[in-house]
Amino acid sequence: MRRLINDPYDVVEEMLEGFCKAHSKYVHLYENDGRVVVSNLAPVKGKVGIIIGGGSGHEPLFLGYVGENFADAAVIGNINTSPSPESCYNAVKAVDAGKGCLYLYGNYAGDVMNFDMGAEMAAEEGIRVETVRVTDDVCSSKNIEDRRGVAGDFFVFKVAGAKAAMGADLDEVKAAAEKANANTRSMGVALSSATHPATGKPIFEMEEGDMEIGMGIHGEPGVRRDKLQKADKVVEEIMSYIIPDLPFITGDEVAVLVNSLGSTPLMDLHICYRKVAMILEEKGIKIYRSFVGPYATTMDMIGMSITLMKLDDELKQLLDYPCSTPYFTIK
Amino acid sequence: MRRLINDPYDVVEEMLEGFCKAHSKYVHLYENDGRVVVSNLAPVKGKVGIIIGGGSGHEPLFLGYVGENFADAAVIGNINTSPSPESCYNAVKAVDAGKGCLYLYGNYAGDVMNFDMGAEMAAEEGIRVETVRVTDDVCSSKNIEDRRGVAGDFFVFKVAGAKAAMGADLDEVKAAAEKANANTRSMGVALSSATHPATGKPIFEMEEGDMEIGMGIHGEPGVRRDKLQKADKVVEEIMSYIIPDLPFITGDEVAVLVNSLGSTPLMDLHICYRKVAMILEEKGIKIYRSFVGPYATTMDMIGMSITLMKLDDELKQLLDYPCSTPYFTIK
Amino acid sequence: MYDDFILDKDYFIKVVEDIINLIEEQRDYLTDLDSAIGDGDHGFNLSIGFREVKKNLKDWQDKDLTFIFKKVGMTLLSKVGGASGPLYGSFFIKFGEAAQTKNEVNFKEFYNMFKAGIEAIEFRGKAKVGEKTMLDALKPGLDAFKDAIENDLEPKQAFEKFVEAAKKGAESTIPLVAKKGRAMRLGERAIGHLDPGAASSVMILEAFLKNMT
Amino acid sequence: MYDDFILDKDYFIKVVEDIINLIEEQRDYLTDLDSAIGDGDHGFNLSIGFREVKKNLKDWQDKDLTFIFKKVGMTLLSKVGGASGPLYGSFFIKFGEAAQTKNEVNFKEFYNMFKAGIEAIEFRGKAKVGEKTMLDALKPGLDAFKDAIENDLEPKQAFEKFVEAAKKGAESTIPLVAKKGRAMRLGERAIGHLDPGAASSVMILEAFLKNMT
Ligand SMILES: Nc1ncnc2c1ncn2[C@@H]1O[C@H](COP(=O)(O)OP(=O)(O)O)[C@@H](O)[C@H]1O
Ligand SMILES: Nc1ncnc2c1ncn2[C@@H]1O[C@H](COP(=O)(O)OP(=O)(O)O)[C@@H](O)[C@H]1O
Ligand SMILES: [Mg+2]
Ligand SMILES: [Mg+2]
Ligand SMILES: [Mg+2]
Ligand SMILES: [Mg+2]
Repeated sequence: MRRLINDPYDVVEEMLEGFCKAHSKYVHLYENDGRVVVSNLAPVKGKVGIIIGGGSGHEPLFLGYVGENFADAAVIGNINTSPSPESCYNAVKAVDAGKGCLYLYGNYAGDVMNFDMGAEMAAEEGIRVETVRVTDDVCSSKNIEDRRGVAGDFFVFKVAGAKAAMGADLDEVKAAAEKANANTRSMGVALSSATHPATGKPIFEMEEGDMEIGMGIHGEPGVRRDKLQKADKVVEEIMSYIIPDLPFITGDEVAVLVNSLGSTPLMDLHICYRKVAMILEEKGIKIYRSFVGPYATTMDMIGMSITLMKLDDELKQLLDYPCSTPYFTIK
Repeated sequence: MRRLINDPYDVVEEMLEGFCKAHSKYVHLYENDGRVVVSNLAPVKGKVGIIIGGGSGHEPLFLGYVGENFADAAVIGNINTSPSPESCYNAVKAVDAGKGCLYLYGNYAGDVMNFDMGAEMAAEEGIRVETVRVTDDVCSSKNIEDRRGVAGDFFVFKVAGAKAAMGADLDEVKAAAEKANANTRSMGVALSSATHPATGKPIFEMEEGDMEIGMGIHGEPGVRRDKLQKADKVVEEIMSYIIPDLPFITGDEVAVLVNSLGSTPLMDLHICYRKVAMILEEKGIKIYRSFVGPYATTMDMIGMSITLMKLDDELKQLLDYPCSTPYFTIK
Repeated sequence: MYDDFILDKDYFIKVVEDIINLIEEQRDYLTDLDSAIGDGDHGFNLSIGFREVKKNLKDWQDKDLTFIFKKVGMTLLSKVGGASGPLYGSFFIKFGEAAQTKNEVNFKEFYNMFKAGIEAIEFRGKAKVGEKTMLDALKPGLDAFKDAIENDLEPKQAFEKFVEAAKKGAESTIPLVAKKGRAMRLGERAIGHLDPGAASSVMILEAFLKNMT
Repeated sequence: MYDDFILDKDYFIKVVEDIINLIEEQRDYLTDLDSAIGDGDHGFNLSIGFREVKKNLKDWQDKDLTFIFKKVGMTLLSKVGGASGPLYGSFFIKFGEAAQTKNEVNFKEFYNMFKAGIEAIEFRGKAKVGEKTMLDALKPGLDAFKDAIENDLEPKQAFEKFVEAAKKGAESTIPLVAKKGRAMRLGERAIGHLDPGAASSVMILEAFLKNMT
């Protein structure tokens, strides 16, 4: 194993302790629940509470985006595993300012069950909690509502965070997040597995020199495995799934995210980005804003995903809206 | 090989093309030299030009820190290889606003030769260029002036960038950068090699399950190789070199950088950070501000480095000074 | 016959202890199963939960079965998370509720506990048999258990039928395409692999069987 | 004797072509040497530079030796970077300058070209013999070359002495602790490894020897 950890059963707690110390200007752990990372500004008067969350191992997702004008809290599960209903509920208690809260997370069976139970608990207390599940991974299902959420989480969360920061009510925030989700499509490629700290072993097997197109951010198998191709070829193939899916068409304006799954150098990401930009240019799709780096990872997995979000004026404004968190800041 | 590239001889050019497209709000390539990444704001009237640079493969160092109130230009070499004298000189041409320029880079034989030749060329044109070489790697030599620059680059560059942005003259900016360098100490550990894209092979051999304490950011061997230990042990050992070296003592205030060498998950970095904070607390050294993430990498190397900078009021102010670049922003 | 067959608290405590040990022993096996078709963590997830159960079991032992299994379930719910946390969590909570705060139950009540627990899994997960989940083991198992009781089999024999059918059900997941959980989107590629949740369900049932005299 | 031994432009062009090929062939070998004690790129660095030389050599061929080697040197300087770029770059620029814009040189002038080139490496790198760099090959080589000329050896024989001594010098780096370049901070651990720059220097000299008639 090539991981720097102590006892594998303590990784999440130790990470959270380190995180809240390192970024104490932004966040702290909720006093009643060590799995709820709360913004120092929350609850923000007059603002809908933005609660994101999911399994650990995708850092900086989710906890890295808690702060000013983005998420108010992140609920933290075990590795690759949804947080508990109790923690989802506690997050509501921690950030609700009387305007209700929005749960935002990737659409996985486990997360749905746990967050839904959390919402039920909140409802019993009379706090309104709505939910938007991110479903951006084009190759995870034919039915959009069955699709998983991957790096598109970042766009949907950013939009929701900005909308809430602008003072919108829960229905408006939810509508903006739903629009962002409806306009967002992603797909990835993995060149390696990730190391589960408990077993010290890869969470699935993958030969050096292979790649898997469509791999999920928990290592869920993709659409096909093959010998690794040149970056341009790989990008072409991924784009050939993403573009017709929405579809993105000539005249559209998009935000682009070329995301590292953990261990892909920025060098490689920018080589991939270059090809993404060339393809979009060819198709007459205009790039409004781009993000390149590790935004939603799978621990030490080598790989990359591409996300496009089709923009209108509202989404542009929300994407550009200033925010300040440990792992994402717009001035 | 597990890298997403095209022709290995094109990696740097393709990366730069992708980079300048993705971050076109901040930077562009200098018209006369495809290896000089220039801030869109440069030359900034009345400001000393801040020029950073070195080999490729350390991204986001160097080019990721070009932008507002940080570096005005980055000069880009081949992988692990200093840029050419011509490019160092061209960077001066691109950003000098009449107040002279400061070269800032890690202290490596190749960089020294090339930047010095660049400075000679600038001097012939009557442009004053001063140099500060970063020498933060405690285990790279007994003599401080022989030491290499590693992740401490980030602190020294940040301080110089802020000082210049505040309108200081070249001597003042140089003095601030020299103070930052004199106050900064780093040391790292590698758990793997990095993959050179040309050969497709690791730049040196390292068995899974081993670690090398003191490894340099180009894979230069460190002080000892051993079986991988628990994170807390590794951090303890590294801190035992760093702390007595300056020395950092009770009552000091420091900035902390726990840096990924490329492929270390944020989870592991924060587990390491937790122990760094515990050790500093024990010693009565106060943490003023912390940075955790990939700031200076070695492509896909797995490993981590710790950097401490001792602060005074001026360094605090300069560290906190707002800036905005593709890979580092303070609001 | 079934009214006289009493399962007391000692029995249930031993079963829980056995489950704790089994999950620890089989952690890597279950995780390997999940590697093939999921995200490679099922064994680790359960071990996080049951380690916590182990820590606290002593403190619960004096209370009734409903209390004990509520605690077991709540622990899984809060410490495991994921898909298996709420599913097994709900299972144990409802399993205990059906014991109606007693300290021992007869065999008919014992059946009702399983019925309630498995229905809770169905309710939470909304899965159906044939979708390659733990239900593929539990549902046919429960049906066989019911049949056996209706046919007046000896208690232990009846429970053997439960486990047998659950095992067969688990194996039936091997050729299936998954329709729920993470394996869902695998399509054809899930074929040929045993579902990890079905495998852990069988282990849990075996702990109940083993301690039956 | 030395005045009559003329080395013409064809000779130098062939040498450059041979160097280009040698560096390409030996790229991975040189890189491996650098992996052991440096940063694993020496061969790749030189190949980037000499590939660029190869691209442009045709355009320079009509010009004099000073021009040609200035271009070779400038190309290495601007395309290679690192330590070896400025060192070999300076070497070739000064090597050419010593040819005083001629199209051919006699053997004495040929010696002066190497002298000027190697001095440029010394000037740029500030290294001394025994510090485990390319100079450990070039300096003793040049000394032997000078001795051979002072002793009136046949031109080709004299150059053989150069190469021989350079080879021995390169090998002498194996047991050394490095005092310059990246290997410097290796301490004892550099011991046992041939210096990559010394190795590439010998290759370059061999190309000069091979084409001598
Ligand atoms: N909706 C569902 N209904 C019943 N069982 C399910 C459902 N979704 C998943 N499972 C079961 O959960 C198991 C996976 O559990 P686990 O790996 O612990 O959770 P996760 O999928 O969150 O990583 C699957 O093998 C399957 O048996
Ligand atoms: N100061 C110096 N003087 C002479 N030669 C040097 C000096 N520094 C380094 N070298 C030579 O350069 C070689 C390394 O070149 P290369 O790997 O291309 O550059 P880098 O060290 O920048 O990666 C060393 O093997 C050594 O022979
Ligand atoms: Mg999981
Ligand atoms: Mg190098
Ligand atoms: Mg799983
Ligand atoms: Mg080298």
